Amino acid sequence: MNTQYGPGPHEGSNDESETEYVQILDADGNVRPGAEVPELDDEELLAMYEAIVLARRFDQRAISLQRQGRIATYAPMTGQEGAQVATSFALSGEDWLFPTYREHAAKYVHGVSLSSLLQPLYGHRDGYAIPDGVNVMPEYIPIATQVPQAMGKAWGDLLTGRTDRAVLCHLGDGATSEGDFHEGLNFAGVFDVPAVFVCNNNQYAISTPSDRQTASETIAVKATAYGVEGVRVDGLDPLAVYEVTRRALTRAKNPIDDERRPTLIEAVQYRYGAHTTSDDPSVYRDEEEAELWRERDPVDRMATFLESRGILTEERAAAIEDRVEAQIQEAIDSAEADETEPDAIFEHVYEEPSERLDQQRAELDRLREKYGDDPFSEVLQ
Amino acid sequence: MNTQYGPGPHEGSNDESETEYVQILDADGNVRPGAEVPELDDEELLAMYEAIVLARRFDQRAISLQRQGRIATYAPMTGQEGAQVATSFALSGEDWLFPTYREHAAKYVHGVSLSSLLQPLYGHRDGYAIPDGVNVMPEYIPIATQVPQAMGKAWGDLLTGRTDRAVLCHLGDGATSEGDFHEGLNFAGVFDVPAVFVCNNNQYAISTPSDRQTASETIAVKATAYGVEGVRVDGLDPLAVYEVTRRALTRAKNPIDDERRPTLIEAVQYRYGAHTTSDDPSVYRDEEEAELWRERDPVDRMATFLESRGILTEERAAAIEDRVEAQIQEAIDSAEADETEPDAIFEHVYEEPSERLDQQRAELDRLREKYGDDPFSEVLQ
Amino acid sequence: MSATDDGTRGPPTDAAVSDEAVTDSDGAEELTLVEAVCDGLHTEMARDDSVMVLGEDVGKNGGVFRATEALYEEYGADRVVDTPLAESGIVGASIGLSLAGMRPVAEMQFMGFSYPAFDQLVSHAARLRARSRGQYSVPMVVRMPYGGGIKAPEHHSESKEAFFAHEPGLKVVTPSTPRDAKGLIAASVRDPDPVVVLEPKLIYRAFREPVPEESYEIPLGTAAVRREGEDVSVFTWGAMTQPSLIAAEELAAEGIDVEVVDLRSLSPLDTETIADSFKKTGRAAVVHEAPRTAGLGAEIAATIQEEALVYQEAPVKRITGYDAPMPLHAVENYYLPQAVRIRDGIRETVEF
Amino acid sequence: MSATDDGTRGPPTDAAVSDEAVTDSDGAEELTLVEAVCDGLHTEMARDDSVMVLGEDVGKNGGVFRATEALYEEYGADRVVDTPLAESGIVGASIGLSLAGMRPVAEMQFMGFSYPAFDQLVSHAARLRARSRGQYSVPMVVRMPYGGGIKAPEHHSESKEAFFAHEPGLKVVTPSTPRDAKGLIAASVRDPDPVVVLEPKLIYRAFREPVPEESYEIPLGTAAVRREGEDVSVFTWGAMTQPSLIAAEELAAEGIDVEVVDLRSLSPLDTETIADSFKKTGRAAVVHEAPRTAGLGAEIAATIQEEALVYQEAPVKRITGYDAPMPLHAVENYYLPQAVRIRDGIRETVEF
Ligand SMILES: Cc1ncc(C[n+]2csc(CCOP(=O)(O)OP(=O)(O)O)c2C)c(N)n1
Ligand SMILES: Cc1ncc(C[n+]2csc(CCOP(=O)(O)OP(=O)(O)O)c2C)c(N)n1
Ligand SMILES: [Mg+2]
Ligand SMILES: [Mg+2]
Repeated sequence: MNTQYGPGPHEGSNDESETEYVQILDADGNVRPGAEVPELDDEELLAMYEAIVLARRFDQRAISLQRQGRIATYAPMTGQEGAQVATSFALSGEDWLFPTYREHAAKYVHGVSLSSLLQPLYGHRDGYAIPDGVNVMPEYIPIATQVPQAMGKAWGDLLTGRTDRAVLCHLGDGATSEGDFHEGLNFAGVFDVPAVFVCNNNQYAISTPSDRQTASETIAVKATAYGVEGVRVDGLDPLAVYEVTRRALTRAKNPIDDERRPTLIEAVQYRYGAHTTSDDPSVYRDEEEAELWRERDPVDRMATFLESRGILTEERAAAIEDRVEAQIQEAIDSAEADETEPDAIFEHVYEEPSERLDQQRAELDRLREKYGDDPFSEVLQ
Repeated sequence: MNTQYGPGPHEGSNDESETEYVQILDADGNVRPGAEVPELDDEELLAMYEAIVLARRFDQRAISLQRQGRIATYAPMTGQEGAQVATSFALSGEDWLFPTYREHAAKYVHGVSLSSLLQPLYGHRDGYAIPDGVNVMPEYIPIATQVPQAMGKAWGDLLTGRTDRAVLCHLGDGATSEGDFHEGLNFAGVFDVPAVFVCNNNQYAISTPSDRQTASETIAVKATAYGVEGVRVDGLDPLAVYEVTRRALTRAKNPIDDERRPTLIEAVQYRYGAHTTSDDPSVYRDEEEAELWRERDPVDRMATFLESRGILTEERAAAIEDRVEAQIQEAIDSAEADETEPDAIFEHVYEEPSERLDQQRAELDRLREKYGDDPFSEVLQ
Repeated sequence: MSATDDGTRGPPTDAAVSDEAVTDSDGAEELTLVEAVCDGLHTEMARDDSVMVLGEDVGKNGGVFRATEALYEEYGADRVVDTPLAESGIVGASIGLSLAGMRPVAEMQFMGFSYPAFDQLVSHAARLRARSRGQYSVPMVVRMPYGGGIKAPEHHSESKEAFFAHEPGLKVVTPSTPRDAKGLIAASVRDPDPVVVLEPKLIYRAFREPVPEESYEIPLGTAAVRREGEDVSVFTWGAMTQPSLIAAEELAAEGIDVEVVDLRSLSPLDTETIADSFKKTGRAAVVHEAPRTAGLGAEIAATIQEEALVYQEAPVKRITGYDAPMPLHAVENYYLPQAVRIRDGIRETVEF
Repeated sequence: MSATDDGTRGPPTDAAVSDEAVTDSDGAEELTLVEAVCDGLHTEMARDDSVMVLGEDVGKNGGVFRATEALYEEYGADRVVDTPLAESGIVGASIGLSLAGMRPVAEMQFMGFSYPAFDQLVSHAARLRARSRGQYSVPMVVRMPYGGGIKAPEHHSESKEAFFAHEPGLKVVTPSTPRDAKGLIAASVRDPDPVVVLEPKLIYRAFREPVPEESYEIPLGTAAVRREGEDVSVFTWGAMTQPSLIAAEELAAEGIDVEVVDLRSLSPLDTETIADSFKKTGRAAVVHEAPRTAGLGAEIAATIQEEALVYQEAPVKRITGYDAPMPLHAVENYYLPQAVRIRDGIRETVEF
């Protein structure tokens, strides 16, 4: 393990904990002295970069779709794409992903199509449908509820002997305050399950800064309370995040000796923009603070790193931009073409609908037949 | 602060944590080399001892009342009386106590009468009534729910400028797994409230041993996750428990410089007997294990300590036994003399009863008038 | 308890209103419902030092719906508190604050996020008075925006008022107008027992009405007759009041005279007003957003047949959300009772 | 769905039974209700490797009520698991286990301690199928002893079945006999959706009846007519079945012929059996332990008047717990519906 551990805290944060802090790229995208770059070939590094660029463009388009009133409230990820893409890059196809409402890029890299990402924003009933063979859960909106579930999924895989796989569970810094975070992590420690919990500490839970969220010195240190591994990583350094996640996944699947399987990763990062498109961050934080973080931007750092190695050329960069734009446009077109039948309301409540539900479905059918669909599109208010 | 910190782990436990472990008396009741005895005069020490003896006798009587079918299920405290009495001795009358179903002695020392302790066991409606001026909450049965409430009470006292007081909140080792423990402690750290949380780690949550409850090395170390003080103490050493609690309460009321107010105390102890009178511990644990702990008995250790100082004489010991027996008998007589009116069901649901509740009360009154009380005493089943 | 026809004829139908408060000739400001909630909190905090507000993002941010706007600036960080993200902690701490003599007003950001606090609410807030035989009480308020129609995923659109109404010791209210919002907030804050205030976020900004500047209470436990009628009674609350009134007007044209009763208080129910209205009309519908089965519509139907069976000429029609989770927003208007469904249901009742 | 009168005439009245199982001539063992629960778990675990049991003290200790006795010894620590003390963790983990292909049977030690898990149950277990459009499902069982009468403090005596029955996506069942207990456990374990099994602990050991050794299912959603009658229908479940049957026998002497329907399935309700019985009698009472307001009695009354108003000759009488927390045990028998109250209520219905 020759990866260089950052000698001290991230310049943008201010803690005094003893937890290790992992960085591979410096703020400008140069490999830190003594740090070892993960074993990824040029193709892979380029693919990671492309996904990060795609994530950023997707975010911009989604925000603008929302402003145009075409989609509902959207939770942006700009500033956090590096960590999202890198964590998913560390996964194998067999691994499972438990995302929140913000991990669009993490889902995409693990197999969810871009148009699928947009579906719920258009409100289509199939919005959360997950295709066969894609090991991703529908986004978790109630904060931290995914933590015990991810633990249970990992436990079940262990019990059924599927030792080739692990579960990766995302959560925010705010999520660490919920009881479910505690219960899930504690279960993970006790049952020693193959799960990796990635806390995307983007410094805020909506308007509440991390230091009002908890008095603990770091989030990673909370791992001690559960007897699991804790590690902090520069969340704007995709290579460091990749490496830390890869190691945690390896340990989850093949613990050495008395090592414990589960890990809590604190990926220190920043939400550049608003919590969601309904949020106005200027009410509760300074633009100057954001600027400090933007100087360590994951897109820029990866670009510098790849350029310095001759992997990213101007030509390739242009091709990436083109591909990405086309992909996003296609996804939007496809999502906008979708339609939802009101009948969908009654589907999949149970495997077999109850009699009552069938009656209710008939009730709605009768009303639509009698009055048509227009009266149902009246804006309620 | 010259109290001696135990050089290593409790002989009866086996952890390797770095948290301090406080002991003043050795297993035989002698003051440990270099340890300093708390500043309590002879009267106070004797009173503490008498309360511990009373607790043990009370426990024995309650268990036998239950066996005779005179009271309902009872949660014994033998082995834990030392910690209960010592923590309450450290309280001032203004301080508040949040007990569980097991802290009979802690409640008694803080002002709840013995007959009051028995009331709920006889099922009297007034069972949980707390007299004016006694700062004790009704026992908390849903595990860990008292933790955020105790935090809130301490917060409210701080907000209203009642800085002369602190809140002491008991909980079990099992309780540390609940979300409410986490949320309460985290709030306590963030709002820096004058609260002391005493985890009576009696090694079991019913049948589940502490090491299946959590993979963390100690319970005290969980304090780190909340940025509050954590300390471990020999819970069978009343002097050590007293001292640790006193210090925590002092810090809660008057933190020095940047010290934080809240403390999590892990009082390492053992439940000698059953979880409750419905429980049979032989199903899940070895008698031998219990024997190891009984060798460090708090009653014996206090007796030895007091005898060695000439504070406890044979005569005084006999007088204590007599007083204690008489007190307990009186409490039983008084609790058994109590009666409950069924009407009590409808009282205190709201400050003003709702109309519906009044109608329901009238409904029951009418039935009792019509049929008498006999048909209501039929055993349901 | 008896009905108060307070003259508020319910919300007008123009959906979009300006974001600026308007002061009318009498000095009463024209406020939206959410502004009136906020105004109610301001008034109560000014009146009583022990009133405090706590929750997620209620401080500097003024609440994700702006329901606590400017409270932080006015009353400071001690009385308007951003808490960690933990609902059980918020309600548990509020119980403790109550015990210390404070009057906490806790916000759950959405009803769908109140369930982690369910245990603290039903096992403790509701029962500490009874458990302690009146020694301790929990005069707290839990505010939560509820209901659908805002184009948000399922958890943001919950309407499970029945969960809270089934727990003895809790009170549950929901305003349908700005004026009621302020008055119910005031009454809830002053009430000696825990009150759950459900705020219909769909109509947070739907319309304005004059709201008195001074403080006043809408007594808990009282329904409001929003429209008098002779033929059939509609019992509803919150955001369903308006489509019910629209349906009533449309039916008036057909010669069906509908009485619309806005219950306002879901626990305790104003049984007297319900029974009186029903005895007059002999027919009724209940309109709510919640799933039908075991919703409050059942309680109202049961109450009616207990109190007034001999007057009953038709089954009490339940016009409600379906027994399914709230769908994604493309079809949520099919899930929620719309005027068209209400109209049809009422006609069915009348034609029975 | 239709009623199964399975010949079980409900519990005999002798309260105390020996603790030893008796094998009858047909090879069916005489079991108590809790033994039958345990037997059901044994049979299901033997049948299907993916069935596992988890909860507090369900392992070595065999459950605080012995409902999981000997499972640990038989199936080992991987399939019979003592968890940390955390209900939300237990239900959340069980959801995850389900996603991994297991069939977890989670125990909540008492219904009153299930509320910390309320969010996981209603927000996720109930809805993951719908949210994922059928891609994921949660075939788990949550067992919980419920109800009063055991001389334990309030939290141990909860009967809040309405909380669960109001959530679409959950099923809720409760047995009143040993035979049903085993059959409902089997059907619940095999069901593709989450089922809450409420076990009436008051009658855990109240009586024995022959329970077939082999495995069988009592289909979810079906009520059982425990006593046929012509004059009035009593709808009840769980531990209230027996006092209802006692009251029925007593009233028979007065010439009142009572039909007693044990609903068994509280969600979905067997509406057909309810309506059929009511159409025959025209009069009904609902007997439950839960507080009256917004209890399931309301749903049944509402359903009856929807389905059969023209047959209705008297209000549906709700004979229930009061709208107050369960009192301490000295007076709990005044809180719970006793035969005397049931008798009186039925008479009132008949005399209406
Ligand atoms: C249980 C619950 N409570 C409240 C909310 C409302 N809410 C949505 S996002 C959010 C902040 C989450 O912060 P964090 O965990 O840091 O994640 P981030 O949004 O920063 O990625 C809140 C309070 C929720 N979704 N669930
Ligand atoms: C929320 C909740 N879940 C389950 C129970 C049932 N129960 C009562 S005591 C107990 C064990 C508690 O263990 P611990 O916290 O160590 O305290 P101890 O009894 O050992 O003093 C359990 C599971 C409960 N009372 N509350
Ligand atoms: Mg965050
Ligand atoms: Mg314990």
